[in-house]
Formats: sequence, structure tokens, C-alpha cells
Amino acid sequence: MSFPLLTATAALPAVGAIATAAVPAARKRVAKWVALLFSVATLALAVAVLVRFDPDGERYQLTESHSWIRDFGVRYELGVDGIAAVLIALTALLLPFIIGAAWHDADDLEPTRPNRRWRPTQGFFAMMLAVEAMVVMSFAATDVFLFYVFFEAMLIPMYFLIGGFGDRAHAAGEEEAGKQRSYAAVKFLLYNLAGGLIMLAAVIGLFVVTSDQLGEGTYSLQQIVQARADGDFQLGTNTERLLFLGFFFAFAVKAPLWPLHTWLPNAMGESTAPVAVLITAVVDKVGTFAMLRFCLGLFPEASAWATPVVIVLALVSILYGALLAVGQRDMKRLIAYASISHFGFIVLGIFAMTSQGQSGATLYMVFHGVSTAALMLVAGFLISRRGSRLIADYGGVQKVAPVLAGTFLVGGLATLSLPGLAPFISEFLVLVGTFSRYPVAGIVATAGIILAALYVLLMYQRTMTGPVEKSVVREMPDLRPRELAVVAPLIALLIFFGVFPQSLTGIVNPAVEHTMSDVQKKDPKPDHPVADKGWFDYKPVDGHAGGDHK
Amino acid sequence: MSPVNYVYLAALLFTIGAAGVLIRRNAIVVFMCIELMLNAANLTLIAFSRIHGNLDGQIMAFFVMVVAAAEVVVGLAIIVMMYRSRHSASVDDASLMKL
Amino acid sequence: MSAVATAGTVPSLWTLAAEPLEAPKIEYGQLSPVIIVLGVAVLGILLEAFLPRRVRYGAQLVVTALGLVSAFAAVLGLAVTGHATTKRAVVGMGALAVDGPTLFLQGTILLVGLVSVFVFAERRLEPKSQTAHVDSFAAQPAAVPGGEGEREANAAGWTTTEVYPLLLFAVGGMLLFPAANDLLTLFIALEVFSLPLYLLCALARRRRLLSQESAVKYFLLGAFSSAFLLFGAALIYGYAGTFAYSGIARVIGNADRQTTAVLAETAGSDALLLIGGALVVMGLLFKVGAVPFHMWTPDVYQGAPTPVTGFMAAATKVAAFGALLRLLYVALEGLRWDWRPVMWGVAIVTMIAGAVIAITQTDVKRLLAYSSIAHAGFLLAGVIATEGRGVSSVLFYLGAYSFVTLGAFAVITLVRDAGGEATHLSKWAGLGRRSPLLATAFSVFLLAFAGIPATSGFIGKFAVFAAAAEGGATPLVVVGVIASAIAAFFYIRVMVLMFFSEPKADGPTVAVPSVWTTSAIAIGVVVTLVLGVFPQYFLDLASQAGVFVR
Amino acid sequence: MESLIGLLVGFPLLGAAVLLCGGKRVDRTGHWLGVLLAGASFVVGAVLFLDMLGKNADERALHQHLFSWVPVESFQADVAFQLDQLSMTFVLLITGVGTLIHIYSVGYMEHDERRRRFFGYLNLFLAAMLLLVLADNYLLLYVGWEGVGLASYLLIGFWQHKPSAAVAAKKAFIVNRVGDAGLAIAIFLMFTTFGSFAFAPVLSNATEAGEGKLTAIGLMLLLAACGKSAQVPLQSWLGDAMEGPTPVSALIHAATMVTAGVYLITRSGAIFNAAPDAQTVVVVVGAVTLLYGAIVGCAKDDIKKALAGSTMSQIGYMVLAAGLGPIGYAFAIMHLVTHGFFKAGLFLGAGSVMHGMNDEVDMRRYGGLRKYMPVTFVTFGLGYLAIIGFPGLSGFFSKDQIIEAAFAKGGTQGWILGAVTLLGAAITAYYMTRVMLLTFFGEERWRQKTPSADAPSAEPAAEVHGEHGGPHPHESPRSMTIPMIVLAFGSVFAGGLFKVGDSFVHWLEPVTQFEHGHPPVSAAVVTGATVVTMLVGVGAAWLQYGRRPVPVVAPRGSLLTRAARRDLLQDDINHAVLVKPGEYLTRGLVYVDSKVVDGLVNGTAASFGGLSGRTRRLQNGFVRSYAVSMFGGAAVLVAATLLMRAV
Repeated sequence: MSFPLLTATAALPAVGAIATAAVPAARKRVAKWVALLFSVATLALAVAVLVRFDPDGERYQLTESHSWIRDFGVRYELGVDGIAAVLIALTALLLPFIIGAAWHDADDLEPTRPNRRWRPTQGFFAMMLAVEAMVVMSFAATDVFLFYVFFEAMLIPMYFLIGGFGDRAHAAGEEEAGKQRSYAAVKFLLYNLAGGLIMLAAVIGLFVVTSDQLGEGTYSLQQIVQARADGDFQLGTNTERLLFLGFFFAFAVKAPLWPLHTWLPNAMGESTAPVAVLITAVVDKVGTFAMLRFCLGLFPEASAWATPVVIVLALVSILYGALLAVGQRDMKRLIAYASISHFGFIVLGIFAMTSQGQSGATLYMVFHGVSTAALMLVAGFLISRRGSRLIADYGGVQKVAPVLAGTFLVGGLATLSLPGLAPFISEFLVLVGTFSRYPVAGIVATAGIILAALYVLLMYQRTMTGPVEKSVVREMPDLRPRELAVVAPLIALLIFFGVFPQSLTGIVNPAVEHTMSDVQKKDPKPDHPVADKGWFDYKPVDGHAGGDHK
Repeated sequence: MSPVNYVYLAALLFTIGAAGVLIRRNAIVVFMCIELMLNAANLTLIAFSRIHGNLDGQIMAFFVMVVAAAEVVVGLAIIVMMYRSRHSASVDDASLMKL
Repeated sequence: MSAVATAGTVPSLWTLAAEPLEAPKIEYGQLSPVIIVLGVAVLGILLEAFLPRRVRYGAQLVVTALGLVSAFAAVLGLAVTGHATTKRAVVGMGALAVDGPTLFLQGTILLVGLVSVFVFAERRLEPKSQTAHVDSFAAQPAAVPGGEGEREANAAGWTTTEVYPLLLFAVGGMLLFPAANDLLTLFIALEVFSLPLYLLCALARRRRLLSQESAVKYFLLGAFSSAFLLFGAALIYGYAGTFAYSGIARVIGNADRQTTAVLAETAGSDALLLIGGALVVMGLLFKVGAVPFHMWTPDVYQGAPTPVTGFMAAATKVAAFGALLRLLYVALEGLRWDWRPVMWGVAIVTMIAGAVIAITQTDVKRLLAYSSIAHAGFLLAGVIATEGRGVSSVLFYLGAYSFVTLGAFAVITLVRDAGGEATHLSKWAGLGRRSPLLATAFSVFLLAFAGIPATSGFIGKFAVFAAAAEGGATPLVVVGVIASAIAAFFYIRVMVLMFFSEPKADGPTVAVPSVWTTSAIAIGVVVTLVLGVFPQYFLDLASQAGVFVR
Repeated sequence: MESLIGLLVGFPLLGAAVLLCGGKRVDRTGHWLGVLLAGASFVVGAVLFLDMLGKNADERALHQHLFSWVPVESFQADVAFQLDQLSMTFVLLITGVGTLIHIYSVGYMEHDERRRRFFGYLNLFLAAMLLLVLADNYLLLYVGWEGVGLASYLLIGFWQHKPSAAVAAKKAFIVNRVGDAGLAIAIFLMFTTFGSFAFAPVLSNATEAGEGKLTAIGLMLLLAACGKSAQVPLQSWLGDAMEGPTPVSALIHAATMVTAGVYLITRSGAIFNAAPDAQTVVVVVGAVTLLYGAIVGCAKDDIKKALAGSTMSQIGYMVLAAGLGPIGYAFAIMHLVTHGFFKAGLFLGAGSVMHGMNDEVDMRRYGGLRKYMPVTFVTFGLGYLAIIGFPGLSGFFSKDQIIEAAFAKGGTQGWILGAVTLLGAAITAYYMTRVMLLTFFGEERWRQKTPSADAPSAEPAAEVHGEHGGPHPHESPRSMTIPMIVLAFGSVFAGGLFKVGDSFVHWLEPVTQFEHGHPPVSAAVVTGATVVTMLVGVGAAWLQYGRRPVPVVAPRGSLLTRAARRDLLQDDINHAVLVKPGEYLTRGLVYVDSKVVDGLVNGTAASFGGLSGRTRRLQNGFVRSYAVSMFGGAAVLVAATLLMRAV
């Protein structure tokens, strides 16, 4: 029995949450440092997971398996493939930055004046860590039920994070802001809860069919996949489709996919920027991840059946999200719609059912997390200076706060997938993967990259350039050291992965191959393959560690 | 006379009692109608007891009577209490809580 | 009579004496829980009669608690010695069944009763009268509200310590109810626990008009429904010639056709059985609060003193579902194909109506009343499932649900303003800011009601739906899931109010409770979480307990 | 030698990193660091060039594989460089002209407080541009392709405080993105057709694929080229791009980046050769743009925009030549290089004029400047002679070759193309003469006080200086004039050098292949016709602007003039066809999202609320109605039970 690394990775932030919450109310600084420390320690464990993970080894590694609820065939089963390992690393990576960026977001209001208003700082950071723990568990769970538990449970702390802590000032006045915020929180929760409950029906259905066919109900992904491979487990066409729909609905809400997306702009718009990052960069990834792991893994035939519709929805998401982003006046909502567009790409990549598409989608999850974090956090810093989310309230910031503007631009360029930055790799892979199976879809999706340029640069132009207003100068100090410390590493990562994505593809590719074999799909062959034609230095397909060719 | 006719009579009584509950306003009368329903049940029990030729039904009837008496004790107490507070025994007046 | 046949003489006292009368065999051991509780109840009456007023509270409390604890110990002893499984038996000359479901539910009821006693015993909440602390019950129930008598009684610091014996009587009846193995016992047990409840409802210290109104409504409707139940019992007797469940089951199963000609004749007419069965079931559905027999629930829940509401909501449901299960599975098993579709309908209507009507409620207690209706629907879904998994899932659900309910109502007793408990939802605004701990506890209960993972509510719901799905009631599961989604809305609404709304200036205060209520709430939270996270042991218990003796 | 290739890109990249991340610490020395690294890159390029000259023509190509970049199954993208003659040509042009313009910028940007940043962007541009021409596969090329787009965006919008500059920068990027999408799709097509997108395997096997596929790839590549090289229909951004500092216009929007499209088409020659339909489209695009740019150039009063029109037109020539296939590739590149010299020189001259004229850009307010700025006048004049194709200067040789090749296309097409190129030459001569006359000759109109409104795009700085009265023209500092002189040399001699013994054509032949085109008439006739049309153009311009005084405020002009001033309505068309509908679509979707999509959700919630509100009224508080409900329920229960049995 080896050291349960995955459990530790999930448990550490949970312990951190408790520790943070237990810090006495007056010692807010201590609580923040505790939270930061735990998130950094979690990152160390996540790195250990990556290091211990052997890309060429078993499909699921670092597995743990214990009985949990025997009656429902539920086991505490953990294990990571390359995709999960990378996503756990992403989660653990982002949390310290999110916490760092949120350093003052939950401080008491008006601390010096007599009408000081206390806010639950400890709770704020504790809930962030709690979310991290649950997200890590969702990525690590190979038991459907176990996954479901954390998939649903993470809604609660998220709900409080969204509804309980808004931007410090709001143009519409505090009361109105409170209303908007609780509307957003409720919408978030109800949407996701509805999705989750429908999934619950499918989860129950899965139990019924497994206990019917395997003699004993089970939720173990590995067991089910194995049984299907052995021919012991076969779902009727209709059953499989219904179950697939149940699962997919929940994931599509979480992802979010058009037309189930409307909660996201509200949630991201009303919450503070770090929480918005938590939503879109961390929590929502569970949805797309689960499509890849559970929808495709458990219901390959139904996935194939649904592919045309899903592809269309993904395309609509891409274009619709981008167009709506162009039309936004509120920069956080703009980023939210941009995320919807990006989630469209991820789903597209997953359901293109090609190696490039799925590897691209996985990388997309990671890179979108980092790039959106960079953009959103800088936007948050900007908003915290002026107290307004409206693009129209800014102008000429570049002149007075060049570093802020510069980082904002880099975040924006990453969002529009500029080559050289990480998201380009993933977006291109998704598009290539899609194009090779569905050319028309690939072309339509490519239109999304033009719109991305439009919404990013439009926002940049309106906020950062132009003549400088006097009030802007007064209110706009450049990035503070803490803020720079949060953003700079993210930007460094974006550049690093833009140049060396290979560090991740090596881990992700084998996992994608397994998924591809789950769904029994092979990449389309080129019409006139040149691989075996030979040219003076053309490398054959198999190696990915090519040397120096003369 | 066939004992089955008693059953029909009991059904009739039961219906009358139920209708009374639905129609009458005075809590006491409503309560009496409920008692009527209980007695209809008693009559049924006894009739069937006779039909089946065993004593179970009759024993049950005795129990029902006891229970009815207990119910009267509790019920009247509650109704009287209500009457004293409101100076009305109309069940329709007891409608503060709704929706 | 054999004596008559052999002697050939007119029976006389002598002959009877010569033939020693066989005393009914009573298994006191197996009946000990009921006997203890009823005995202690009688003792309580005596205490009430002979003890001076000022010591009654303490004495009653001790006696009641001891009684419940020892009854629970008896149940435990019976369970440990195998009376739930191998030694399950019909006792008391066929009147009662002591088997798994009985003991499980009796144990639950006793624990619920015990925790309820804690809430009953709370004396810190009401403002202290001149001489003594007082509880939530009327000083002088017989006095006219607002009259001279009430004022004097209040001034004297009187309390209605009769509530403890009343509680015990109710508990005693409830212990009998799920054990009742013939229609006679069923009816008697019903009345035994109903009558004390009617009285308890009328005993509120504040808002006495509402309290009395609730008692009147409960009483009249309760009596009305028991008349139906009785008439139904009579008709079944007419069909089967016996009240015993086993006998009825035999007749339905055609085993007794040949016994008597009369029986054969009546048994030939299934109409008697069907009508009778429907009426008996209706009487039980009234108690569980199923639509359309639910209308008493909100009014009574609202008007009754909150500790009583909590007790009633939890324990009545447990007892009534126990009785319903036994009736359907032991007596009317042969009619399965008749009652199943009807119960389907009832379950669906109950789930939907409960959830939908709750959306617009403005009073916390009424809200929970409708919530309890919706939960009755979920439970009915489990009832419809097969024996074994269905029964054990319902048992688990009942155990989980009752503690959540108790805890929730205990919280309600603490939120008070000048007029007593502040149950209007608008007054709960901002509770999370004033009293985060209490609001968190209430949130835990709400989340459990909503069925969020990591709470007992989730496991319960899952168990019930899984059983229903396995039993082929998939549409029921789908409706249940939809109803859950609707229901989530109003649970969330309360949480929004508590956490995200600005506290009102004239809002209620949260009274600091004594150890009694605190421990009741704490028990509720702990049970909710433990059953949510480590349910296996209790699921095992429930599934071992899931078989009826016949 | 291979390992030096990386340095080509590495030096300027290092410069960009240091300058952009270094902060205020490098403010004082930053610009010299930029110059130094650009120069270093040039030196490396020169070394490699000399090395290459020493080898046989077939062995000149160098290849350096750095590392595997994105390996996903059959999708194998590498970071690898390929330095062949074509790339070499570009490397020298880019680093050479780039270094000169770096030097020029030291003086030009002297008073700008953000000079360090400017040099950082310039270095970034160099790195990206070099990556573009050195990449050995289309995906890496794409990186450079968008990289230069980014640099262009940053530099056009360098004076961000001017809204017009910021808007122009954004426009440039977005229009370019349309082209980029084309390039991306081309890469997808290559991948699905060949399973690869590296130059070598794709191009050497191009003929195996069907013509339809190749045409599709070709058209997508053309779309990319149109975006980057400002060809119709994606031409609209180039004029606005003149909002950037003049050195930027010289380097990026005249000499190097805008010619990337020509590079792409030439590089992909194997594909176009096998797809005649695509070639035809290329030729048409080139021809249309050639005339379009020329016409626009005639009407502009803003000296930079006039030159921008000219750039567009000259690139039209190159694209046209590239579309002709092997008979034109070499000439396209040759014209590209000579154009790089003289157009950069012209822009630098224009910058020098503006520098001396308080950043005034309206040529109608110049006049008679030759006395005040002799060096500028001479260098600008040599560039002028080169571009109009004055015999003996570099533009003459390269343009003449293209016109010959156009005729050599053969058939009606050949005649039409020849005519168009000749016409273009005439118009070129016309508008360039106009620029020359308006700026350096005639009366000194800048002394006139004009009550009318300021010139449309006077930069803010002009207003500040303007308070002291009129401008005081003066020659620019040494750091600016020296690059201009060097470029003037290039403008004069490059063409001849290339022409001698067809050295340039032979140099490129291994990469682009070469066929000798045979015009239907003799080459001498074509050359003669070229010279004649050029003289006609010059004469027309002299008649209009040399003989008569030029009004300071532009006359209303004919319909065509007015349209040309508005860039032949390009923005109006884009606005009407794309922007407005786009705005409506966006606004509509915002409405749909909140009212329909979200409305459905909220509506569902509300309808449950409504249902709840109605249903709860059944709970009317009356015991008797509760009893009715129970009684009814019992009846239904009984009836249902009986009914189940009956059924």
C-alpha cells in the first residue's frame, strides 16, 4: 500500500480550509497566509503527482481503491490518467494566484471609519480551498458516484463565494449590487443543481443497468469499461442514449455550452475577479473534463450518436459567445462570453473524436485556465482601482499604468490565441482535429478566431488607449508588487507553454489514445500521405523527440 | 333479512356523516358527523361479524367505541377552548392560517 | 370448542373452570419498548398530579428522558439479540410484529422523541417571568387567550409540564403504529398517537389563536381521516373475515377459499377489498401528508408550537410510513398490481405539488411543511419499489429525514422578535451576518433537504430513487428529480435571504439557547453529515432491517 | 553554420525581451541596445550569406531542427529553420533595412518618452519577421505571420493616446486576422491532404493531390497574403496604418512585413503551379490592387498615405508577378527587394520632411522644401526616380521585368495584364511626381496662413509647436540622414546589380524555379513602352502641379478624385457590408441572449412561481374545503383502484 498521493492532494486543501476557518476572527492576515501556504503546499503535491505519473505506464495511475457505500456499489476509487493529472496540476497551480489576487477582496469594508463592516475573511479563503479540494477530487475520482458527489458539492462553496463577496464598489449602488449578486449566485446554483439532478437520475440508471447486467451494481469506471470490452456489459441503444443525455446535460451546464450558458455571465460578472477565475478556469473545467472521461468512456456509442448535435452546439457557442462578447459593455461579462466561446472550442475538440482534437481540448482546458486567469485578474485589478466594471468608464490607462496595460494586453492576446502564447497551440490542435473529420465545422470554428481578435482588441482599445482623463490618472496607480507577483508568473507560463507545449503533450497524448480506443475511433487518414515518401529530412510519424537533422 | 343490508345501511350512514362534515359549519356538529361515520363503521363491523360468524368484528366495535369516547374528550376540549377564545364554534371562523 | 364437543353438556362456569383458561401469551420482552414508554407516560401523569408545580419540570424531564433512553436501550437489546433478523416474530397474539422494520423505526422514533424532549425543555428563549424561566408552552392552556387567567398564569410563571407525558403517549402510539400487525391495532395505535398530538398542537405560549386553530383543524381532519381508515378496515374485514395482516394476505392469495362458504362468497367480491384497501391507505396517506390529503400540514405546522411541529413532522412521518409499508407489503402484497399504479399517481402529484407550492411560501414553517409534503412524495417513490431494497431505502430515508427536520425546527425556535418566533421569511434576511453559526447549521439542513451530496438527504434520496428505478419506476425517478430541482429553488431562496440580504434594522434577534436546543441542533447537524459521508453502516442496518415478518 | 540561424531570430528576440521587461533601468541605453542587436542579426545574416555564396547552388539550403514543438500523433510540428536562397534574400533585406531604420529611429524618436518601448517593439518585429521567413513549416511560419501582425499592431498604435492610432492598430490586426484564418485553413487542408504541413514534404509532393484540393489551399494562402500584403479585398488597413511613427511605416508597412504575402505565394509556388485557377485569382488580385493603390495614391494629400497607396500598388505588381508562376516568381522577389530599398527611403524621407515640418503631413502645406532639406531632397529624389522606373535605377529593372512577364503570360490574359501593368506604371509616375512637386518644388505654401480647419490628421505635437507661428523647415540630424543615404544607394544600384547577368534570377532559381517568359512582342518594345508611359505620367503630373500654383486647401475634385480620397469607398463598403450588419447582429444577439435564451430560463422559473401562486390559493384556510379535498381524494383513490382492476 503506497502513499495515497491523490487523497493527500485533495485532502490538503480541505485541511487548509478547516485551518483557515479556525483562525480567530481578528487575525485576518494570519488566515490569508495560512490559506496561501496550504495552496502552495497543494501545488507541491500536485507537482509530485505529475512527477510520479508515468506517461507510458498504465492508463490510470496512483490508484486508490476502498469500499465506501457497498449498498450502491460505490467505491472510493481514485486514479489519474494524463488528462486528469494535468488538470489537477492546473487547479493546484492557479489557486495560489487566485488567493494572492484576492488578498484584499474579503477585507472588512471601510475599515477605518466608524461604520466599519465586518466580513468573513476566513470563510472566504476557506471556501476557496474547499473548492480546490472538491475539484481535485472530481478530477481524481474514477468512481462515477464519487465524482458526482464532489461535482455537486462544490456548488455550495462556489455559491457563497459568488453571492457573498462582490466587487467593493459598484456603479449601481450597493443595494442594487447585492441584488444582482444574489441573483447571480442563485442562478448559478439552480442551473447547476438542475443539471446535477438530471445527472443524478442517470447515475441511478447506471446503477440499475450495472446491477442488472453485472450482477452487482458498480460505479467503477475501470470496471465498467473493462466489462464492456469483455462483452459482459452491453447497454441497449435507448438506455445508453438516455444515460448519456443525463450525464451530458449536467456537463453542458457546467461547461457551459449554448444554450445553457446564461448563468456564467451573471456569475462571473457579479463575483470578484479571483472568484470569476475560480469559476471559469477551475470549476467549469470539471464539466468538460467529465465529458471526456465519463460521457465518452461510459457511453461511446451514444457519444457518437450525439456528436452531430454536440458539434453544432459547440459551433454555436463559439460564434455566439464571441459575438456577444463583442456586444458587452461590462468587461467581466465580456470575458465570460469569451469563455463561453472558448468552451465551445473545448467541446468541439472533444467531440471531433480525433487525437488532435482531444489533445487540443485537454491542453485548451489548461491554457484557457491560465490565460483567462491572467486576463481576468488584471481586469480585476483595474476594476478595483476605479470601482466600475463598465468599459466606458476607462480610457487612456496605458499612459498612466503601462505595466497594468501591458499585462492586460498579454492576457488579451493569449485569449485571442496569438501564436507564441500557449492557447494558440490548443486552439490550433482543436481546429485541425475538427477539420480533419468535419471540415465545415473546422472552417466555421475558425471564424471564431477573427471575432476573438475583435472583442479583445476592442476592449483593450476602449479601456487602455485614447486620451487620459484626469480622474483616471489620480485613481490609477500601476500594478503593485503583489499584483505583479500574481500576474507575471502566469504570463511566463503562457509563454513557456506556447514554446514548449511538448512538456504537456507527452503526458496527455497516451491518455487521449485510450479515450480514442474507448470510442473506437481512429484519426482520419490523409488523402495523399507523404509520411513514407521521404524527403531529405522528413521525420517519420512515430517519434516525438526528434534530434538535429542535417 | 340478509345481513348485507346492514352493510348498505352503514355505507349510507357513513356517507351522511361525511356529507355532514363537508357541509356543516358548527364544530360540534361536524364532530358529531364524524362520530356518525365511526358508528357507520361499527355497524359494518358488526354486520360482517355476523356474516362471517366470528367475533373479531364485534370486539373491534367495542374498541372503536372506546376510541370514540377518547376522541370526544380531546375533541370537545379543543373545540370548547376554541369557542372560549373566539365566541364562535364555527369551523369557518378558524381560518387565520391559509395559503 | 372442543370442551363442548367432548362433554356434550351445556357449558357452565364449572366446565370452564375445569378446562383451565389459556392465558394469552404476551412476550413482554419484545414489547418492552412500548411498555416502558407507556408506563413512564402514566408515571408522568401521576407526577403531574402529586408533585408541586415548581419541581414538576425537572422531574418530568428526568423521567421522560430516562424512559425514552431505557426504551431505546430495550430496542437496542432486541436488535442485538437478533429480533430484527433471525428471531423476528409476531407477538401479542398476532397484534404486533417485532421485526427489522419495527425495531429500526422504533429506534428512530425513540431517538427523535428524545431529541424532541431536548427542544421541549428549552427555557431560555422566552423572557423570564417574575418567578421562573418558562418554555414555549402555554402557561394555562385552558385560559382564554389575552384574558385575566392567562395573565395571572403568566405572571406566576406556570408552564404546561403535561407536555412530557403527552409526548410519551404519542411516542408510545408511534412505537405501536409501525409494529401493528392487524387493522385493529393499527387503528388503536393511530388514535393513541394522534390524540396527544392534537392536544400538543394547542399548547403554544404565543399566538395562541393560531395554535388553537391548528389543533381544531388537525383534530377534525384527523378524526375524519381515521373514520375513513376505520371504515376501510371494516370493509377489509368484510372481505377477509379477519383483521390480521397475515390472514388478509392469505385470503387475497386465495389460500383460505375453502374455509367457510361465507368467506368464499364475500371474498369473491374484490370490490370490498379494493375499496377497503383504498380507504385504509388513504387514512395512512393522510398521516404522511400525501397530496391530496396534505392540506392540514401547512396550517398545523405553522400553528403548533415549534418544538411540537418538529416532533410531529419527524416522528409522525416515520411511524406512518412504517405502518404504510407493513400494510402494503404484508397485508396487501397480493394486490400489488392494483395499488402500485395508484401510488404512482399519488407519489407524482405529491412530489410536484409539494415542491411547486412551496416556491411561493413566505413563512418558514409553512415552507418546511410543503417541503415535508414533497419529501413524502420521494418516500412514496421508495415505497413503490420492491420489498428489500425499497423498504430499506425508505427506512434509511426516514432516519435521515427525521433528524434533519428536527434540527431545522429547532433552529426556527431560536429566531425571535418581540412577538415570539419570527417565522416570516422576510425577517430572516441577513441572518447569516448576525449569526453565522446558526445560519450555517440551518443551511446544512436546507442542503440536506435539497439532497446535496455529503448530506444525509442526498444518500437518502439516492437510495430511494435507486430502489424505485430498480423496481422499474423510472418515470417516477425522473419526476422526482425534476421535483427536486424545483424544490432546490426555495431552499436556496432561504439561504440567499440568510446570507446575501441586508439585515433589517428591526429584524429578529437570535436567542442564545441553553444546552438543550444547542445539543438538539448539534445532533441534527452531526447525524446529517455522518449519514451523508459514512452511510454504509446505517445502510447496512436498514437493509438488514428491510424484511417483514409475515 | 546551421547553428547561426537561430541567432538571427535570437538576437532581436533577446532585445525585445530586455527592452520590454527591463523597465526604466534600460531607458537610457535601450535604443542603442536595439540597434546593436539588429545590427548583430544583420552581421550574422551577412556571414551566412557569404558562406552560402561559397557553395554550389544546390547545396546552399541550410536546415536546423531545434526541437519538436507540438507532437500529437500524426500532427508533428517542429521548431526548425530552413535557410535557402529565398529566405536568405529576405533575411538580408529585413536585417539590413531593419538596422538602418533602427538607426534612423534613434534620431526620429529622440523626444519620445517611450522610446525604449518603441525599440522593443521594433526588435520584436524583426524577430517575428525573421521567424516568418526562416520557418521550415507552415505552422511556424504562422507564428511569425501573426507575430509580425502583433508588432505591427503595437507600432501602429504606438501613440495610443491618439484614438485614431488605436483604432487603426486594431483595424490592422483584425483585417489581418481574416487573412490569418485563411492561412490556418490552408494548413488544415495540407494536414488532411498530405498529413504534413512542412514545406519540404508538402511542396515536393504537391502534384499528387487533386487540383481541387490544391486550388482550395492556394486560395486560402492567397487570402492570407491579401491580409498581410494589403491586397484587395483586405487592403483597407494599410492606409490607416500610417498612424504609426514613420520609421514603422518605412520598415513594416513598406519594406518588409507587407511583402510577406509575396513571400508566402512564392514559397508555395509548387502548390500554385499545380493549381492554375488559383493562380488566375492571384493575378487578378494583383492587377486590381495595382490599379487600386495607384488611384488612391493619386488623390491623397497626406504624404504618408500617398506613399501607402503606392506601396499597395507596388505589392500588387509583386503579387501579379508571383501569380504568373515560374516566369514571375524571381521578378516578384526582385521587385520586392528593390521596392524595399526605395520605398523605405521614400518613407524615411517623408519622415524627415515631417520632422522638419512640425509633423505636418499635408503635402499641400509643403512646397519648395528642397532648399531647406538638401539631403532629404536628394535621397527622396533618387527613391522617386527609382520607383517611377527611371531607366538605370533599380525600379526600372525590376518593374520592367514584371511587365515583360505579364505580357509573356500569353493570350488575351497576357495582353490585359500587360496593359494593366503599363497603366500602373503611368499612374505611378503621375502620383510620385505629384508628391515630389508638392513637397520640394513650387512656392512655400507653409508660410501661408490658412484660416481653414487644420489638416485632418495633424498630430497633437503639431499644435503645440504651432503656437510659435509657422514651421521652420530644417534638415534632420545625422542619425536620420545616413540611413536615407544608404537606402538611396540601394535604390539606385540594386536593380542593376541584380540584372547583371540575371544574377538574381539564377540565385533564386533552385528555390523558385525559373522559366524564361516570351512576350508576344520583343523585350525592347516592352521596355520602350514602359519608358514612354512613365514619361506620360510624369508629364501629366507636371502639367497639373508643376505649372500652376497649388491651392492649400484641396479643391473639391471630380467624383473619382473624391472617391479616391476616401480610398475608393473601401471603408464605406466595409462599413455597410460588415460593420453595420455586424453591429446589428451583435445587438440583436445581446437582446436574444437576455430576452430569449435567458428569458426562457427565467420564464420557466417564473411560470413555476405563477403555478405555485395559483395552486396555493387552494389552501384557503377552511377546514371544510380541506375535508372536501380529502373526500375527493378518497373517492379518486377508490375509483382509481377499482378502475385499475377493471382495466
